[in-house]
Amino acid sequence: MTFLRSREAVLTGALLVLLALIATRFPGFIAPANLAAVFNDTAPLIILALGQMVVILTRCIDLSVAANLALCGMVAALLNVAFPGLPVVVIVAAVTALGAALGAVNGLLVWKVGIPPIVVTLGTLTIFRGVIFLISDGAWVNAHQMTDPFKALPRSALLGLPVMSWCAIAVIVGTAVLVWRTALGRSFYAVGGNPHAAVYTGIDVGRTQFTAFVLSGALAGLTGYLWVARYAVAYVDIAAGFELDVIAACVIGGIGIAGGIGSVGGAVLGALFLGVIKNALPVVDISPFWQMAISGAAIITAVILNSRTRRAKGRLILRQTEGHA
Amino acid sequence: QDDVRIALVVKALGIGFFDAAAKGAEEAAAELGNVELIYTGPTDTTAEGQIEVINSLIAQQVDAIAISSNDTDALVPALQKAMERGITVISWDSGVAPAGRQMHLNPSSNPLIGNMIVKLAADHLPDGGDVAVLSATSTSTNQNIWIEEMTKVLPEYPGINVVGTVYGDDLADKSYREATGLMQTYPDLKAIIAPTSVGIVAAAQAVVDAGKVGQVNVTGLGLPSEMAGAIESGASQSFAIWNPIDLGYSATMLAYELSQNGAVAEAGAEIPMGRMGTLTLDENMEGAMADPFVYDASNIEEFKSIF
Amino acid sequence: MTDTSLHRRLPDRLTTRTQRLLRSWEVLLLAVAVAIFTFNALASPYFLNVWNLSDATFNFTEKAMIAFAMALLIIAGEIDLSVAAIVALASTAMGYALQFGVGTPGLVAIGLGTGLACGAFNGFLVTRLGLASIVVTIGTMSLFRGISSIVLGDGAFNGYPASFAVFGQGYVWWVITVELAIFAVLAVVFGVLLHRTNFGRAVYAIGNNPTAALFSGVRVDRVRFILFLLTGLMAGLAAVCLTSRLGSTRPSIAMGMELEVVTMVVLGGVNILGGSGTIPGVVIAAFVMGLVTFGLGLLNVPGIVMSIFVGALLIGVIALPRLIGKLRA
Amino acid sequence: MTDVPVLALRGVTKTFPGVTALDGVHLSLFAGQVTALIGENGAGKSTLVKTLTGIYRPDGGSIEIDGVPVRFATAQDAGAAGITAIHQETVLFDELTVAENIYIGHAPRTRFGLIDTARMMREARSLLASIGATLDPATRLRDLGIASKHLVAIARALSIDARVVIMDEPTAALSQKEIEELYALVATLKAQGKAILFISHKFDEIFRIADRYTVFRDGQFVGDGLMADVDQDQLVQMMVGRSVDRVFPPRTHSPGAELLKVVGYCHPTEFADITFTLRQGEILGFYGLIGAGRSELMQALFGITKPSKGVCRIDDRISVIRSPADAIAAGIVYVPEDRGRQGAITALPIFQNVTLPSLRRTSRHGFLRMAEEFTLARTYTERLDLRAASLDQDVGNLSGGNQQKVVIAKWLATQPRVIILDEPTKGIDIGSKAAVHAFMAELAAAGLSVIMVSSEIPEVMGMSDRVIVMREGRMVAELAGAALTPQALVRHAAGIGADKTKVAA
Ligand SMILES: Nc1ncnc2c1ncn2[C@@H]1O[C@H](COP(=O)(O)OP(=O)(O)OP(=O)(O)O)[C@@H](O)[C@H]1O
Ligand SMILES: Nc1ncnc2c1ncn2[C@@H]1O[C@H](COP(=O)(O)OP(=O)(O)OP(=O)(O)O)[C@@H](O)[C@H]1O
Ligand SMILES: [Mg+2]
Ligand SMILES: [Mg+2]
Repeated sequence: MTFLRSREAVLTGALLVLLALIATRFPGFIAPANLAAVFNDTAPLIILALGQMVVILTRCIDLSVAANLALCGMVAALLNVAFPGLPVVVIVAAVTALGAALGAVNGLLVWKVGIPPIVVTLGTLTIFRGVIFLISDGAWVNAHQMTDPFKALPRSALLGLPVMSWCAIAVIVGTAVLVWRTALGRSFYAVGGNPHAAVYTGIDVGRTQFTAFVLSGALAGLTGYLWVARYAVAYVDIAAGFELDVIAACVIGGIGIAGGIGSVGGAVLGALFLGVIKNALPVVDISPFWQMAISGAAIITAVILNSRTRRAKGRLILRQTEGHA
Repeated sequence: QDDVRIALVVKALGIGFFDAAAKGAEEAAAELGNVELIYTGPTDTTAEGQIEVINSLIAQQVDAIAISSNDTDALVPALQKAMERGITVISWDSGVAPAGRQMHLNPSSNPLIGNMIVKLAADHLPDGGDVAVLSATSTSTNQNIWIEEMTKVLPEYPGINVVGTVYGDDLADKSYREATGLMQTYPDLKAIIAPTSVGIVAAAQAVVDAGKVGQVNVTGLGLPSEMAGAIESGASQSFAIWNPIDLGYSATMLAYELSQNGAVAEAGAEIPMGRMGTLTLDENMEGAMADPFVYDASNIEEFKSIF
Repeated sequence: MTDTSLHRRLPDRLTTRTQRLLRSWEVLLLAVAVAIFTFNALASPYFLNVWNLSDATFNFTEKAMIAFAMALLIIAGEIDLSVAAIVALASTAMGYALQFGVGTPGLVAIGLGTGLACGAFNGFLVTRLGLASIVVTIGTMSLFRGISSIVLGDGAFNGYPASFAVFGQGYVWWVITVELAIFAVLAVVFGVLLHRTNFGRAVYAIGNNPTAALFSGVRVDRVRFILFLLTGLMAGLAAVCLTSRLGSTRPSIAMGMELEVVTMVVLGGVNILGGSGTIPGVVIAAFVMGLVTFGLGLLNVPGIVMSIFVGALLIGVIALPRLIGKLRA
Repeated sequence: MTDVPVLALRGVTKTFPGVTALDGVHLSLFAGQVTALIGENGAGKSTLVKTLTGIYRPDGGSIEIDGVPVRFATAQDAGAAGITAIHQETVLFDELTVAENIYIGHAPRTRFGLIDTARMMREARSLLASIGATLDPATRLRDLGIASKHLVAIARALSIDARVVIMDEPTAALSQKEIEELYALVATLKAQGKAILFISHKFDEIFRIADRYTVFRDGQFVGDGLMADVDQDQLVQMMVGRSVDRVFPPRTHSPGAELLKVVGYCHPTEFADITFTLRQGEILGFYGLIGAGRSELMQALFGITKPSKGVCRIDDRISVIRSPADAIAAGIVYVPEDRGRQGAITALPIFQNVTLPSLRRTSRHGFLRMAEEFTLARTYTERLDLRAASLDQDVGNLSGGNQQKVVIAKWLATQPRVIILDEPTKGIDIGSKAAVHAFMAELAAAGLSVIMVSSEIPEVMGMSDRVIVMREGRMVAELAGAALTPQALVRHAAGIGADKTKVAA
């Protein structure tokens, strides 16, 4: 009953309607295999949206995720080229750690220096991109330079699903457990919902925000490898502007930009919603030029709907009984 | 020593094709002896970015600008200003409207390229079939011209049915997704023509991932270094490109001739370009460098480490 | 507390104008600007040339026009991330009108009008529906640019009349471009509006505490709406200038400009959380950003490396006073 | 009665930039006893609470538990040491459930270190039951009313197995019935042998429940002892440093002609059928229990919320008030209850705060004239004897009482005809209260009409010419003269007895 009225239910409904609409024009789209492919394609967005969700929950925002992803992806590719013998797991671990470190830079600037998160990540966004140019000398790393195991990991199938999808599933489950069942997870909500009160319950607001940035950074690092390995190419501009998709997914998923409000289900559904639109437009034969306007309209609609459902129900002090004389 | 400064302005830094062109330009500079080459361009492929670059080149009073443009018209005012200040301006690869340059160097003639990309697909489809085009951005000048030229010669390839054109915006992920979309929408698709070096690589990857190697042939314009994997995997039978090293070399030579040796850009003029011979200008002040060259399994090894 | 009827005379201020000035952000920023200017002059022989400097102003004039209005908006505690998309849509609208033979005055009116309409749409969503401006404008950013991409498809509009070129390519006098003149006039207009009018006072009040401002009789939503309108209008004006300068319209026009505008505003000392900031600060920040990009451009530093400088400058200039404050405490 | 205090503070000092909030204070708490901490606003009571609960670290002095010095880095450390507090501000999380609010920071864990949700729910349920609250621990806090939230705050404090329980003005937001329940709870805790620190400005409740007292003044320790040994006047003398006249100021002027008439004001959810008149120079009291809808009504009169029906007449002319700006133009101003949020703009200087609603007068054609602003600001702030360094000082640097003066100066500068004061003395200490009362009488004498919303019977009785009682959004009585008795007020406000007739003035 409460589920039916929740944001997640509304979003699930919207997603189903969207799929039904697409199916009328292209029935093949809702074939299980294709849906699995869409999920796989949306995996990076899901992973980053979850990281971003945690950051937004703590009243921050991370505009640097896409740049972080690109930098980590480039480092993964360069590592692979420089040391073809290096096991892929080592590379994955290394770039995840690197992503976490870049997130930590953001987090420290917010926590210790007290610069507003939007300013910090606006700055690091451009810096990270610039660093990619410096370390790669602006050159591409191409498919034939990468080793086969490096490229194979995200697409090798496990129980019928590519590893990339499993990564997303693992991150979904991991974030859900973190957010619902750990003290740290609950403190994300506390810090964003009421930072003042958080101090009174012994939660260090700055440290919690820092942790959120580290988490978001680590997920961006992991996605950096997945991205580069999947598309088998690395260059300065990969995932340019992707941070806006990530934030849009969160917004559609009902993550409150002012902090403290949001759920794992919402973020995942928001990402899937965008993913389905992205994947469906080319096949239902809507001109690709419509894509941007559609996702813009979706964001605005979602924001309006969310604000409607969240509006405080006015307290009723008047009794609806007999009228007073 | 009196240095001649020639600026090679590209669409954006960090694209393999242009890096190769810069190599050729360096070669020309070395050959000419007194040339200082400035290889530059904006961060992403925008006209605004190129204008900023042009302004700073004007300020440095370079001798010549050879540019591959992001926008036919938007650069005209800035380049006109450059010409007013006595700077030689030519465009190469992707052209600028005639008002904004003295001449334009086409890598090859547009009709030849338009014909080549469809021929590459048709050669492997004796019985004809559905093919689709995966282009760069919707606004890329040369891709649009080539697709137009291709459409003109289509009747000469009976059975080849172009089912659609999509745009990957020269982004790897978008091109990949568009290619995947094409294969879903048109299950009988036989070939994807991608006249862009970013798109062709992404399309080849998409074909491999969809398990359609052998069913869908990816072809178009690409760099041997980037396409070596696709040829190897069989996702692409063959593709074409002109030699970007030669292109950069020729552009530099032409710029030098116009700015230092008194060559005049006029209809019918024949301008020498070092080891590449001479370029003949048409009434639009354009000339074509050479035919595109086809790469396949037989010669890819030889070229993949060059550009 | 009331044990005395002794009335002390309260002084107006304890600090003098010079003291306040010396401690201000603008002075710090001005020092940065002078340092960059000096560095540029030493690093490149081409820098100290009025024509070159005049060309260099194009690096910031259009962005600064938007930045002035954005500064007011951010001081009032809101933000508009859709400005670059408004530029694109306004430019598209002008190009579309051009197909019907509309002349220069008509084009300008359409450009400004589209900007106003977009601003009104944002303002409506924020003030009437009570939505957060950051998410609203992330949405309208896609929407506005999406509409221009629908209209333009894979085409481009060009062939603007010669008289239209005056905004982006004309000169008022000697090296003073039309854009620079517009920039200067707007700097004064916005400076007076923010610092010398009741409206400006209301902007600060709202940015510091919207509830208390409302309870003090400030028409909060009206002021916010006007600010969105102003920002839209300035984006429309920037679209006129940029379109005139480029002589063509494509859907990717002004891509990423919103972040540069916000960077300029924040660098100018405007608190991103609202409540404080000045127009002189934004003016200096505009020059700083213009000088950095132009100076590095003269050294043929690639744009992306320049952006490292701008990013580091942004963080550094904001971190420095805070770090010093922390060390002192 | 044991002589070793459970908790002892020795020479604790805490300074903020520019303020010494605590200056070497002492405090001892004993098991099974309630110690009242009293002092004026800003005496440092809440600062002491925050120091004891690890939110602030003291700059000097020591805190001892059972004679052993302790140090707290966070609020959790203090909880672990057995100190728990109900803070003056609500410090809860709207988006979390009741159970999570109670246990955040010390939730029960499973073997794997995860939060044991089932156990948390169970324990929350029994804890709530033990304080007589029938709340579902799984509901989100934002779906609860104010009183329920307060119960959650109390449950949270009790969820820590504490030996010391601190209550900082716990009754300020509670109704009479809930206050009684709280007293019962205090008795239970006492019986369990906990040491209780009770902070309040209300002398009646201090005398009712406290065993000992400690008095602070301006951050300094003034004295302590047993409640049995003092009377109210002595305590006040210690608190304020002088004796305070507890008689309400005499009213010499009688109200003049009718000025404001409100007819049939209605609101969809908050109030209905409000009709009353206000005369010149009159003080009209509005009495009711908390949540009776008085603030909503006043905000509607001031144009913040819109009435769905009804008209408002001033000088026999109908005025339409759609926004505070309209209200100010019509001569009605409102001093809000929530001073921190709705009153002053703390980051702006004093003079800008004062002139904000009067800018139309100080400016010319919309352009500011600073000289005029300073003149206007000076006139009114000096009249109120504002204590500040300069008019350019940020309001945030002023003490609470002086901030309130800035707000009042702001309204007087508009030269209003009606001033609405919403709970003007709530949370204000006894000394400042008398000043506010005197000031109100002064305003009325000068011909201003005053509407005073208050929940305190003595204040309503002592200050008003006439009192309107509200209950559940409706006017239930209008009392004046002999009919204005405490019993009548309580009866009408609580809805006891069916008698709803208006008693004529
Ligand atoms: N975080 C802070 N920064 C600066 N000054 C503060 C801070 N907290 C309290 N103060 C100052 O310390 C003094 C004591 O404040 P405190 O809140 O302890 O008073 P109080 O006795 O609880 O008053 P009240 O009865 O009004 O609650 C006041 O002058 C206040 O302005
Ligand atoms: N049951 C409740 N649930 C939620 N909020 C409440 C409740 N009761 C009161 N409030 C809050 O307290 C505020 C004061 O209530 P209101 O203005 O209706 O009554 P009042 O008679 O003015 O009470 P007060 O004496 O507290 O001012 C309201 O604005 C409302 O937000
Ligand atoms: Mg207190
Ligand atoms: Mg009230």
